Amino acid sequence: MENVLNILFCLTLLYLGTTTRIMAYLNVFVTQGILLFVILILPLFNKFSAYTFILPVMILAVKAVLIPIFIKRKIMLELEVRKSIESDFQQFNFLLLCVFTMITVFVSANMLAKYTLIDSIPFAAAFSTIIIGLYIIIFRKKLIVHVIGFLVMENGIFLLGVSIASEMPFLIELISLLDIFVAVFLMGIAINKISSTFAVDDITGLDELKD
Amino acid sequence: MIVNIFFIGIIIQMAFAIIPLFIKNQKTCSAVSHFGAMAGIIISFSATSAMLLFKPPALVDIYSHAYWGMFNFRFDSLSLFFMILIQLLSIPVLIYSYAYQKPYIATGKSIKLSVSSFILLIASLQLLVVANHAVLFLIFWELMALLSYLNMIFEHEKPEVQKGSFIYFIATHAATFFLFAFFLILHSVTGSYNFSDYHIISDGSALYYTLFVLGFIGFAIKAGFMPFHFWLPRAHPIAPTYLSAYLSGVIIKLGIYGIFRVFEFLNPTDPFLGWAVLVISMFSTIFGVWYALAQRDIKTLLAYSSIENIGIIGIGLGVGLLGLASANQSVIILGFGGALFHTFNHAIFKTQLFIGAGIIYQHTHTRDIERMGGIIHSAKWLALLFLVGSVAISGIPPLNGFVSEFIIYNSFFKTAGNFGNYYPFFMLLMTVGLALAGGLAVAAFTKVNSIMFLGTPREEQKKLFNISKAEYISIGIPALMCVIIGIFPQTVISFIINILQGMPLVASYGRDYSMIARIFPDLMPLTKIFISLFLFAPVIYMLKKFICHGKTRISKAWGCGYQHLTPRMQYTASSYADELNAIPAHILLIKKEATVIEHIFPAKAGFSSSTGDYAEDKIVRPVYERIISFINGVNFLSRNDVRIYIAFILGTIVLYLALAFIWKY
Amino acid sequence: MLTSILIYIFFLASAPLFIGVVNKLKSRLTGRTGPSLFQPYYDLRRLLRKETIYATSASIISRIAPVIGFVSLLFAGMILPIGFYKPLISFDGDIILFAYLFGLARFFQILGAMDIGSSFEGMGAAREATFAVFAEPIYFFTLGSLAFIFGCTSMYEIFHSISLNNPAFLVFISVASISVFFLMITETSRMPVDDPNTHLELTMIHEVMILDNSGLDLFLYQYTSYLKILIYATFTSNFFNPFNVQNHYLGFSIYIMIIFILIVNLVWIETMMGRFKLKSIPQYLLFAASIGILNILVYSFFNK
Amino acid sequence: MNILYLLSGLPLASGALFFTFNNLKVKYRLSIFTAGTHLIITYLLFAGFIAPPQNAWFNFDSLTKLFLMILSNVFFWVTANSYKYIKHSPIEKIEKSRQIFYNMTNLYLFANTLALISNHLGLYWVALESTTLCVAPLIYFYRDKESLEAMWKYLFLVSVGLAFAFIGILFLTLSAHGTEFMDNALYITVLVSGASKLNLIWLKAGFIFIFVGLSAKIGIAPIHPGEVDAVSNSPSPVAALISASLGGTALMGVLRILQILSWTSLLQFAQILLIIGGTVSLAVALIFMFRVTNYKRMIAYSSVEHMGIVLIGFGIGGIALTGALLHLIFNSLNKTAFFFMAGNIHRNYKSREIGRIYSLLNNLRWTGILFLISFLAVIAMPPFGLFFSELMLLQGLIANNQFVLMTFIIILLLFIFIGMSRNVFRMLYRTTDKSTRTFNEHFEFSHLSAIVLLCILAGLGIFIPEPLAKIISDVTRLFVHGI
Repeated sequence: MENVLNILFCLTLLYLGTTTRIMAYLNVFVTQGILLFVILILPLFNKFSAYTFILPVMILAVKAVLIPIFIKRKIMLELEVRKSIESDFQQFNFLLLCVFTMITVFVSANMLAKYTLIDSIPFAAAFSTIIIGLYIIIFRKKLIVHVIGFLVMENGIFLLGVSIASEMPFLIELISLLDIFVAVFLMGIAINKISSTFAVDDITGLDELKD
Repeated sequence: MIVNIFFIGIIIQMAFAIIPLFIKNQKTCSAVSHFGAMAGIIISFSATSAMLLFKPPALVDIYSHAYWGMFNFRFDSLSLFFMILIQLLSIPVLIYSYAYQKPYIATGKSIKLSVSSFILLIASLQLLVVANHAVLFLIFWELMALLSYLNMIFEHEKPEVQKGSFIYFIATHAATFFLFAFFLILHSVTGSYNFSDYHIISDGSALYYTLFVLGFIGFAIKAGFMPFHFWLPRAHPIAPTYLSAYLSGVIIKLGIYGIFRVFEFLNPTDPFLGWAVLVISMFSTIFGVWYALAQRDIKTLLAYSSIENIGIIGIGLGVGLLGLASANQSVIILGFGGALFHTFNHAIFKTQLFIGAGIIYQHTHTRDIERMGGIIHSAKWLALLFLVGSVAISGIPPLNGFVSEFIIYNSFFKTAGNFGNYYPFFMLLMTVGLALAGGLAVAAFTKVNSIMFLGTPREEQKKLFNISKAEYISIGIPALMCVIIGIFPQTVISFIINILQGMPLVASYGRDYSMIARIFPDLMPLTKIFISLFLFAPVIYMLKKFICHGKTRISKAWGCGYQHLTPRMQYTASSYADELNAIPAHILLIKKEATVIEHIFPAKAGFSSSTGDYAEDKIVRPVYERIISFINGVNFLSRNDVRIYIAFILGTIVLYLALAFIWKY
Repeated sequence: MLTSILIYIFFLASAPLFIGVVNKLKSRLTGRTGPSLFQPYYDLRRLLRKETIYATSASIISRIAPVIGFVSLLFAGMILPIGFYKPLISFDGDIILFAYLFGLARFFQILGAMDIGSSFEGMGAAREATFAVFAEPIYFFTLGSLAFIFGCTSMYEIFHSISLNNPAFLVFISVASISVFFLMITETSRMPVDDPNTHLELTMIHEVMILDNSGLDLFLYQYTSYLKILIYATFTSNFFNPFNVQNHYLGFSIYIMIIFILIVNLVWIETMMGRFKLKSIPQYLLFAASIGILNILVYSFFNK
Repeated sequence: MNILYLLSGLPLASGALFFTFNNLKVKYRLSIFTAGTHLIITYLLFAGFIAPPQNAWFNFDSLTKLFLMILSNVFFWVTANSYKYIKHSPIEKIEKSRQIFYNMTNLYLFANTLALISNHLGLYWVALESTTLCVAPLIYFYRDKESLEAMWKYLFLVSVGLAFAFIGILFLTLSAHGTEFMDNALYITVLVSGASKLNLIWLKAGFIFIFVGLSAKIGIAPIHPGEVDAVSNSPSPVAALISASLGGTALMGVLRILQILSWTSLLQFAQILLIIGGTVSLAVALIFMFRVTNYKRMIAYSSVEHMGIVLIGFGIGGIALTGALLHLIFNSLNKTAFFFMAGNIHRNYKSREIGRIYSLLNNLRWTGILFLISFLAVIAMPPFGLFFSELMLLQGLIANNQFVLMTFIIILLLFIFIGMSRNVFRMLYRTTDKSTRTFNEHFEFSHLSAIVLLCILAGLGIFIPEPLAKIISDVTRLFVHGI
């Protein structure tokens, strides 16, 4: 069951590879949030307790509700960003790159699974999520897209944490979640400031600091 | 007990370096600090000389550092020698620096930094030569560089000052890195930081020669051996003159001190090393003085002549090494003794010459000797005192310069006589080389004296010469020393024999005073001859005065029929030196620009010539610029895009993972 | 000792005579009667009577320079063995002192010349300094090589350890004496290096340096130059000097003889040869020096 | 436990309290009080006068004490000097950021202390991330283009880096799989004690991820730019905080992992990575020393260089490790003084361009001389401490027969020195014809504190006091043993 969800996760990634619209990115992000929620919920069915519910709920709240709304309202609407992600890299090649990366990750995950005790599919899914999040940051120009890429990456990390059955006390997880939230919040404010001071919403404005 | 007195003296000096900073009035501040420091130096000097007489407790522990072990000082004879040198010369230099600061105070320039750092410099030098702990030594070594740099930027508004002090700073820092390597390797070999534990016996291993090269180069940069001298002619002209006097008189001598230490640690017994040192030194001697001859900036000229004299000292060192190589006592003693003696003498007359140059600079506001002339008419005694120094530095009797060169010549003869086979031939070449250098030195210093002092002023002087008492004292003391040592060298010789007795290099070959004394040539005849010279010449002079009394007349100089001789028509320094400089012109990098006079009614014509420095212009600078241009060529990092940085994270991780993958544990 | 002093006084007294003889012979060779042998003495006496004129730009230097030059040469002369007699000054390393006393004289003569500030003296002084730079190596190549070979650094001992048991010496000493002869010509600024009685200031070396001196100063300068040439002649003569002659009188007469031979050589050269170009003089000196190198090489290989 | 409350609670409380009112002066006084208390307690802990509390979540071993001391000292001096800098900042009309300044610094102190004393890697990570969040508004203090860009880059880069560090932590837990302590595998003490049982593959991976991820915050090449931008565009107190204390805090994470690795056979591998990172940082610092046109960036690159030296020291081990620890302390002292002086220059000349600064030594006597002296300290001139620590580093290199590496490092150091001194001397001496502005500077508190810091620096170099020596030997004992 979990594996199915993980595969779904990977599919969302491939969708990220194909689409060129920010709204789509946002939606994908929401989907991923929900997926995470489900993945976290699943093992709790047999041993149910309200205490352990907090974290999944929080994730759902933050990743699927708060942040998307924040981004939509605060950024998309306030400064009407053009709807397309500006890439300086052929979409097709990007997709190829993603696929290639996923393949490598899966293969190497299998190899690792031989030596160490990890279940490869969640691991691979999580890791490819992380890397593709990085790709989004590296190959896109819009700042808001960078933020989404960062969030995708964070999703990947959460997935990783789940997949390797982390013993991370959930208190820590909560605070880290908050941390990320605040970080994203700050980033959003920064983007606002940038687009108001530089009159652009992509990376081109930020080349003052150089030696 | 004596040691305590010494340290009290040092503390007094430091106190007078720091305390006057809180005096508001600069005049009193400078006076207090200078004379207080002088008092401190006199105290420590008396302590030092007392130690020289009754051999003191060798080691003085300060405190035990958590990581470097016991910091301690050792008063062995070599350090006492250089200590005496430092203290003896600090007195006139301090007097002069007091006189030097006066006009600047009048202009309201703040002099506190340079005064206090200069006095601290003197104090730290005295501690440097007794430091027995490698780290302590390095500390004071760097302090020396640092404090002299702080003095050098006294007139930091001038671009050439910025340039020269920069080169000095770089060179001295590079030298320090050599010494880092040297001492750390020594430590890893011997497992100790104390100089007294360093007794490497020469094995043919590469490490041994590495050590020798590291130590020698590290100290040779400071001493100014060619081709490591490039900082010297840049730093001296721009430093305030009291500092250039101190640099040339004392600080570069500490390079010699270091080289002595290197020999002491490594006990080199390979004649090849001796020959190498001899070749480098001879090279420095001849080309140092030849460069000096080519200069027209008085302080640069003196700087190059320092290189020459360092070369002469190095020749003595090389001969001593040859002696060590074949365990021949007399050669060792003559070589090292000659080196020490010339170190002493050069310190004296170079200080004097620099002070003289400084006095002239302050009155004429130029260092270019082509613009001077006829100074003897306005400042007779200054000219004569400067003349004494020039005669001494040219190694001409009856002054001290001659005596030390005399001993070095003797060391050649002794070497040739004791070793036979191919030695006489090479020693003859050495002798001839030294004679050549002597001739060139005569040419250079006749040039300096005649162009600066004699004839008539080439440009009207801006202000009259009114030389203060302090200035006369500061230049007079060394002049007097030159004459006295020249006539009675035995005093210094016995002092040096005392030093040699204590040096481990020599001591292993017998520490008997009279035996060592017998090795030195008998200098009594020289004393007699010089005394009679000094008596006889005035008699003749008086006789002449008496005979031509009333039969003298003043008249115009013979212009070969031309009636209107102007000062500009006088012979220039460049043309004086031209015939000699033409010989190694491509090494001196002499450039001449002239506009040829053509028609009957010629246009305005002009001529200009300049000299470079081979080591700097052809070796150091190109390499430096090559490296800098390489550094500036690397620009794959200077992309200012956050995405690139993130790509860097990914790339680094992948790289490390690959490394981890191939890593076998 | 006393004899040495007397000899030295005689030596000093006869210094002008040397030039007198040279000039006489020279004029004879060119078919003139020429001045009397004692003409130099008359010149000196004339100079004594003349008044001394100083240039306006002259300072104390040009007043003391002639004295110092004279005194230093006086002492330099004392080092020389004359004939077979022990010189007044003789100690280990006096050959170095000898060379450097000349240096002292030169130093002050140059200063005295530059003191006037006229460019003629300047030229002369510059040339003097230039040639002196090459003169000293020649001296050390010749006498120094001898010193290295015999292992003694006192002129008297050196010249008295010369013996003909080793035929290498013949080659050696004759060659050495040749380069010393060159040295003499240069140092005393005779033809072909310098022409003492030319009348163009631009081409002179020694004469132009004393252009502005007169009276007593000129007297001292002239006498110093006479002394100088005689000292060099004696120095050269010493190379051939005793050949193991143990008798003073014989030695002394040999000395006179050699001096006379030298004079003849000098005269012959001065009449036969033209003056060198100033530019070419350094090469000429280097040649003389290289003879010295050749010398020591020959010897050291001969010893092997 | 009360120490904990004082150490972490007081800054948190004051930081929170400051949001309630808007009186800068009062905030300043209160912050000084907080910082002072923090300093005193830290010192008492450091000198061993009071025993640290025992708690599974917190760890008061010698390493923590050392870093806590550094942090607390820097913070105290920064706070004490901050008022003048933010009151008379070169850019006006930034009342808002003035108001939040002390809130943020106190929260920063809280987060940083937490990060240092935490015994749980997750807690450490959280605290570190929150230091980033506290610092970000401080970087944006001047509210102009540059600071905005700097803040963005710092925030983004460091967040990504920390994300990687998080992955590394996860790998550590993974490496503890199958061991009896797998349920509480994130407690450093647990990991250290059970290090030999860990899975080496994941341990290695974990170290790589944590090292690279934290490099962004330490300022290790090639991921240094975020830190450099942040340091160079923030007001001097903040710059001092970031480059003198925050880098160390991030470094401590790496050291913790190194401590774990030192029980395994991976130590050598880790050390090689450290040496590579350090040397690359030196090279990068060298390249940029010749290129910078902005003196604050220059100082930032110099801290990149010094962090590189520290890493090399840890990589070499032995005496070099001691040298590295000392270097860390000395560097923090030195950089604080240096940034104060830079701040004075910025305030007087209203420019951060090296080209715009002329005849500093004449115009601002005190600042100029102290700037010169702290520069001399930075390039490791005696009697200042860095000289000794670099000497220790070189000695360690020679002790390990790393002659080639030593030569390379010496050349790099020499040319860094050349490049840096070129810029500094230009600022100090160069005179311009159009220097019409008149400066009149009096002796300020910042000069006094710079003098004090430099005196401590020199004193510590020449004479190492007993507690410090003890702590440092304890720290070195944490790392040397291994297999």
